[in-house]
Amino acid sequence: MPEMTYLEAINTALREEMSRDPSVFVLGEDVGVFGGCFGVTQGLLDAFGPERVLDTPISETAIIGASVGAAAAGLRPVAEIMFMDFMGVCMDEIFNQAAKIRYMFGGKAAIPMTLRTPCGAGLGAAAQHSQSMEAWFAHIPGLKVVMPSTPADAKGLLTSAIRDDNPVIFIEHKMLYGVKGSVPDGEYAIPLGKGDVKREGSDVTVVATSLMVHKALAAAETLAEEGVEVEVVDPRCLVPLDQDTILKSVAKTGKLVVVHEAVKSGGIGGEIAAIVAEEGFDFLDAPIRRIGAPFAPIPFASNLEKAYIPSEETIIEAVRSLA
Amino acid sequence: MPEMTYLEAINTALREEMSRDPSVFVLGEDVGVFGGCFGVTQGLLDAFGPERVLDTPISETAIIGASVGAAAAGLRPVAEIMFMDFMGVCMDEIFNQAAKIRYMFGGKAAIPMTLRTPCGAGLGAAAQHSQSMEAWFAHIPGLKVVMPSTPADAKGLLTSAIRDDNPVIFIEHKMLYGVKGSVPDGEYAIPLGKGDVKREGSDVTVVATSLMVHKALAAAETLAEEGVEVEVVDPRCLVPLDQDTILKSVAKTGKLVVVHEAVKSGGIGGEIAAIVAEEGFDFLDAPIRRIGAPFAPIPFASNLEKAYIPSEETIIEAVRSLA
Amino acid sequence: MALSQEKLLELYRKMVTIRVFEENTAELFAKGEIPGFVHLYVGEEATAVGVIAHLKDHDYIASTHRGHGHLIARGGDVKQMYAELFGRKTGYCKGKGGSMHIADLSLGFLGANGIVGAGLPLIAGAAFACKYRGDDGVAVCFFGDGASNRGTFHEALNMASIWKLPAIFVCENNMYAISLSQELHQNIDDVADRAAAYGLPGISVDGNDLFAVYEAAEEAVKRARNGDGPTLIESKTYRWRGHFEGDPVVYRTEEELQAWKKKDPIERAKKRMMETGVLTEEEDKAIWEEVRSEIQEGIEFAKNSPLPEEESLLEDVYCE
Amino acid sequence: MALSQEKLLELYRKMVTIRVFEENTAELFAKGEIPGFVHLYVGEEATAVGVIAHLKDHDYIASTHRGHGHLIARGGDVKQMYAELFGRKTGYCKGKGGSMHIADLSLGFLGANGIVGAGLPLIAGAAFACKYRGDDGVAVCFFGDGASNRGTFHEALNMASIWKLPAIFVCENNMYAISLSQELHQNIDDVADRAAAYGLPGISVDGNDLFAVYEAAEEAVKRARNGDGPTLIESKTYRWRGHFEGDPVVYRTEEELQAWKKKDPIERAKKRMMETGVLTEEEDKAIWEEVRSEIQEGIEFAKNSPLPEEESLLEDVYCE
Ligand SMILES: Cc1ncc(C[n+]2csc(CCOP(=O)(O)OP(=O)(O)O)c2C)c(N)n1
Ligand SMILES: Cc1ncc(C[n+]2csc(CCOP(=O)(O)OP(=O)(O)O)c2C)c(N)n1
Ligand SMILES: [Mg+2]
Ligand SMILES: [Mg+2]
Repeated sequence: MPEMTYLEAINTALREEMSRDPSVFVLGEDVGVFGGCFGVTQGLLDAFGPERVLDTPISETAIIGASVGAAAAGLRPVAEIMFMDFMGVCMDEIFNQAAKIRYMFGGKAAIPMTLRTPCGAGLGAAAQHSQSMEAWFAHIPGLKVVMPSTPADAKGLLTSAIRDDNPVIFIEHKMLYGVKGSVPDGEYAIPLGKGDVKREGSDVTVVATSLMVHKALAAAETLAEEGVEVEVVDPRCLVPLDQDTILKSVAKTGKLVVVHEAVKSGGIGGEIAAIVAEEGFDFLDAPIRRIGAPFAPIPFASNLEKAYIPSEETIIEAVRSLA
Repeated sequence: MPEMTYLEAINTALREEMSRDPSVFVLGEDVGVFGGCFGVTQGLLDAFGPERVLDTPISETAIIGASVGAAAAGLRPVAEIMFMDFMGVCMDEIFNQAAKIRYMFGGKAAIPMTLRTPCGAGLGAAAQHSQSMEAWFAHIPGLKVVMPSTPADAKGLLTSAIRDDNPVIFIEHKMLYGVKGSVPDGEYAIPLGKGDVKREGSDVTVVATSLMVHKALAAAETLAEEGVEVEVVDPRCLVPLDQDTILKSVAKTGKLVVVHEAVKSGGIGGEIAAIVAEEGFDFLDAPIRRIGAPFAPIPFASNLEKAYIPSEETIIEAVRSLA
Repeated sequence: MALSQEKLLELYRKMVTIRVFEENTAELFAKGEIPGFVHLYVGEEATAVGVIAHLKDHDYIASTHRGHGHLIARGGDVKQMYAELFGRKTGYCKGKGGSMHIADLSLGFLGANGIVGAGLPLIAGAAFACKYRGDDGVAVCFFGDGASNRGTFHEALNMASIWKLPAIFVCENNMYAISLSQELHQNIDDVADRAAAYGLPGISVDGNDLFAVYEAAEEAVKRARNGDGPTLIESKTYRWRGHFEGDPVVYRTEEELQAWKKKDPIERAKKRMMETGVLTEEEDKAIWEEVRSEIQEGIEFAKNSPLPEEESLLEDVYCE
Repeated sequence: MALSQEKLLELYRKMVTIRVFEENTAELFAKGEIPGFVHLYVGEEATAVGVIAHLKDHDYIASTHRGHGHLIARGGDVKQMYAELFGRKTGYCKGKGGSMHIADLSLGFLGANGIVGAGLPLIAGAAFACKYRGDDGVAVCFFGDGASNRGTFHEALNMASIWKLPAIFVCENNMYAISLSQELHQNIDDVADRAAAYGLPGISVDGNDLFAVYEAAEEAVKRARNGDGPTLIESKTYRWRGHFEGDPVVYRTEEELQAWKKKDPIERAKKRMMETGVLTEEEDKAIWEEVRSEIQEGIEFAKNSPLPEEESLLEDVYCE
């Protein structure tokens, strides 16, 4: 299996799906000659031409609205929103159009579109270019929500997202773009809704998403030295959410820490914790611990930003408090 | 104390605050001669004139953006968004501008604006005119989020919202507009962030919001006949959330049911359940139960809509399963 | 324009069908038989019919909250329409959509829409699909004068223009956005003038004149099919009824309404057709009677249709 | 226009300050001393300075992601600006905002903004506040050619027009929205032509000519103060540097850049001022030197300033 970055893995999935299916096309701001703000669509314009790789005006509302219309009319748009933070601009198109058309029309339409967007802090990009709002989308019936943490997952899940007949919000993490990993060659599709145990362990379950999977794995290494074996569960998709994998892990460990980079309050961690408090209450030997960003916008100054983002140390402490 | 409807209570608070403070003004679609789609702003145009009661074009983005700008410039706008479902249109202005300006500017600005909007199903208005998305706003640091359930709370909380120097999302329920109750005359401000025990009970805590408070109270009556004493806690504000009142109640009853009309998955019930599973784990004698709408858009047909909205019976069953 | 007698009669009949459909809907709503919100198209019939007359099977339409007329003009089935208004299983959307969401993808009808102005970007996307596939398909968006103030209008027209999409944007300027008359919500007389902001042709027509609408749409559809890009058509018309059923209509005068009723698009079309010998009084009567009985059948069908099963609540959220 | 020598020199000095500030910022960024994204204003100085020259203390400004020039033109303090770019406690936003969010409410400066086009409705609101209070305040929004395709542009100009708000919308058309040249993102030559869609005056000026910008803004500000409503000004200019620092600039030619550099707004102003005897070579040299040392002081101040304390992370989220 070749080594490649998360960014290359996404680029590869885009290329492969565009080659496989002529109804797949890409649109977004500066996705053409510029190759996308982070370089994810690099080379697609040369490979597939301007008919299938469309630079758009700064019109997120129209980008997503047109994607919905094109999907309803039978194409498979893959739209890029340059930063997840801009999704407030096209929220109506996402939640009132893309997500609901099928249901409102009595099942007589499909919206097979993918919306790719990078989330996350770490670049000093401050309050309007660093957010993680996956919880909004997970609350909207009709959408699927995917958050890959590794290059292989990114390729396998994006492939499935593009092939899926539903609108899929595909959330990349900008601090993962440079992360390398082995990625299966050729056809590789991971079913949406299957979580992945990224590390087995018997003492404490840590459910982590996106970049936090890596911090949880690093924390697990440290904790292993202390004799605490952490199981790291990466749901990979928030909708559909693989509750079974989470509950099975908690049944084994009896202890749960949930970690995401998004603001803790109102985040998806609450949903996961609540599911366990409802469905897996009897497994629990201790209070659930949630880790997420504090209740503040994302600060600019490097030291504040660092303090803001949930850290390996915080995970270690939370696990220690339970173990 | 005079009896009045929830709608009249809101109208009264608007009148009183506009009379008290000349920097308060009202804007929104058809809030003038039409009196608002549900009649909430009826009579304000006559009382305060077109300079302070502004009919806007169908431009939610500009309505909220301009409210933010006017607030930054020292006024106290009270904007109406005709249906909560339209807030996707102005989401960027809410979460990237209103909520963050103070923080991004290092505390050197204030955005004293109120955004009023009706949520909720029950009118057969279908998927795009019946939603409850309070969870989105509760996830955004910088906003306050208020959901009154009674006429008195509506008046007291709207008064505080308008006087608050922060952006406040004030969520009315359209099926409550006609509900009557006694409302204190004159000056009446309920501090934002104080929950209210709407009924005392020793056996099970039901935390309910907005319209669901009434269903929880009705359920409590039925259950009382069975000898089960339900304590009904109405948080009234989601941000700031009165965790103490909730935890105190669970400490007493050992059992928690959370009810809201919004989609259960990803709803604010997850946050409340998670807080209790974190901070009040030792109080819990049984699994937490969450009640919310199923994972589907809101259907039109009356029988389906009725099946969709969480019911008194569902609350009764959930409590019975714990008691 | 080379409208055959047959085609003319077909268009006329469609206008009549819309009128009768809507008048019955008003009555049924008043009786409490239809839940939710309904927005009626009475008085605006010429716009839907005159534009949609030019569409082929593989073309697309995006409609509005005031969408019954568009679907009828497109050949929608009044049985399924009423069944949907009644919230029945046999409705266009199995009762899940209601008036504001009636759709028929088999007719390229991308739905009524509860969000004002939402159709504009959708139709840019559908027009893109036509162009992408390289067939000669076009996509038409109807929207109101009020909707022309939404950002979606701006973004969609700009996008359609730079990509030369085969789209036709039809503004139904009925002079009001709920209670706001046009001069209160925009500082221009003709919405068509906004076309210049996107380098597009814009044309303003008498929306109560079927023939004027027909001609403007013919030109626009031709441009679109020829690959010459989108057009903005403004059709000036008037809604006879309140914004929605139940609206006390406090914001306009009875005189204004009566003046517009004198410009009834159906009467005008009838007069012209009679002058040119296309229609006789008897034929006209027959049309109205046939339509009335068709509508009654539709209503009966709806009333006799079953409610959706409760299990269907969770169906149709996702494709498998 | 009655520009005194003193005022002229002040404006010129501001242009020079912007230039030197930005060139130093580029260098500091390249050295890794400034985190995040920075978008520089080099080449566009005449627009900010020519417009803001007309503003009074109680007027408002909304800026963009490319906002340093606007704040300097408004009299912003370069010390606090650099401190903010460095993320220091002494910065305009206590280090919490960075380049994209620098603000100074005491100057009526409602902030740079990370969301393209977000300033337009904000400034409609600020202009409304001016009108509401009945002082003669005006509100100015700067935005790019790319931003003119956002729905916010449409909604804000329409609202400002119907309410006759004292707003001035200044489009800095620097011919590119990141990698898209204007002809790729809109099908018109002059953004100013969009004003007609709102019943507003629109004017397009040579944005590299301080005097042309000054005159257009003078007229617009006068209209606004007189209660005659908003104006759209398009200032045609060019950014010399990449979209953001680090941009490899693959989307335009070196020749194009060189041609624009020949139209350097500072050089042009200098030439004209020298021709009219307002400025000598020596005076010019002195200005540049003074500015350079002011900028150096600013940088030193920033470098020597403390980081924000970690406790401040949770401060300033809410007003008490
Ligand atoms: C985004 C949004 N804002 C507001 C509304 C509420 N609303 C429904 S119809 C309407 C007026 C529409 O006016 P216009 O576009 O002129 O269409 P008309 O009703 O006159 O046919 C409004 C404000 C909505 N449905 N969607
Ligand atoms: C809503 C939104 N979409 C996209 C972006 C990303 N972005 C930042 S600057 C920019 C280009 C802006 O172009 P223009 O308005 O012409 O201003 P210029 O950079 O040329 O000064 C883009 C697309 C953004 N910040 N906000
Ligand atoms: Mg209208
Ligand atoms: Mg530009």
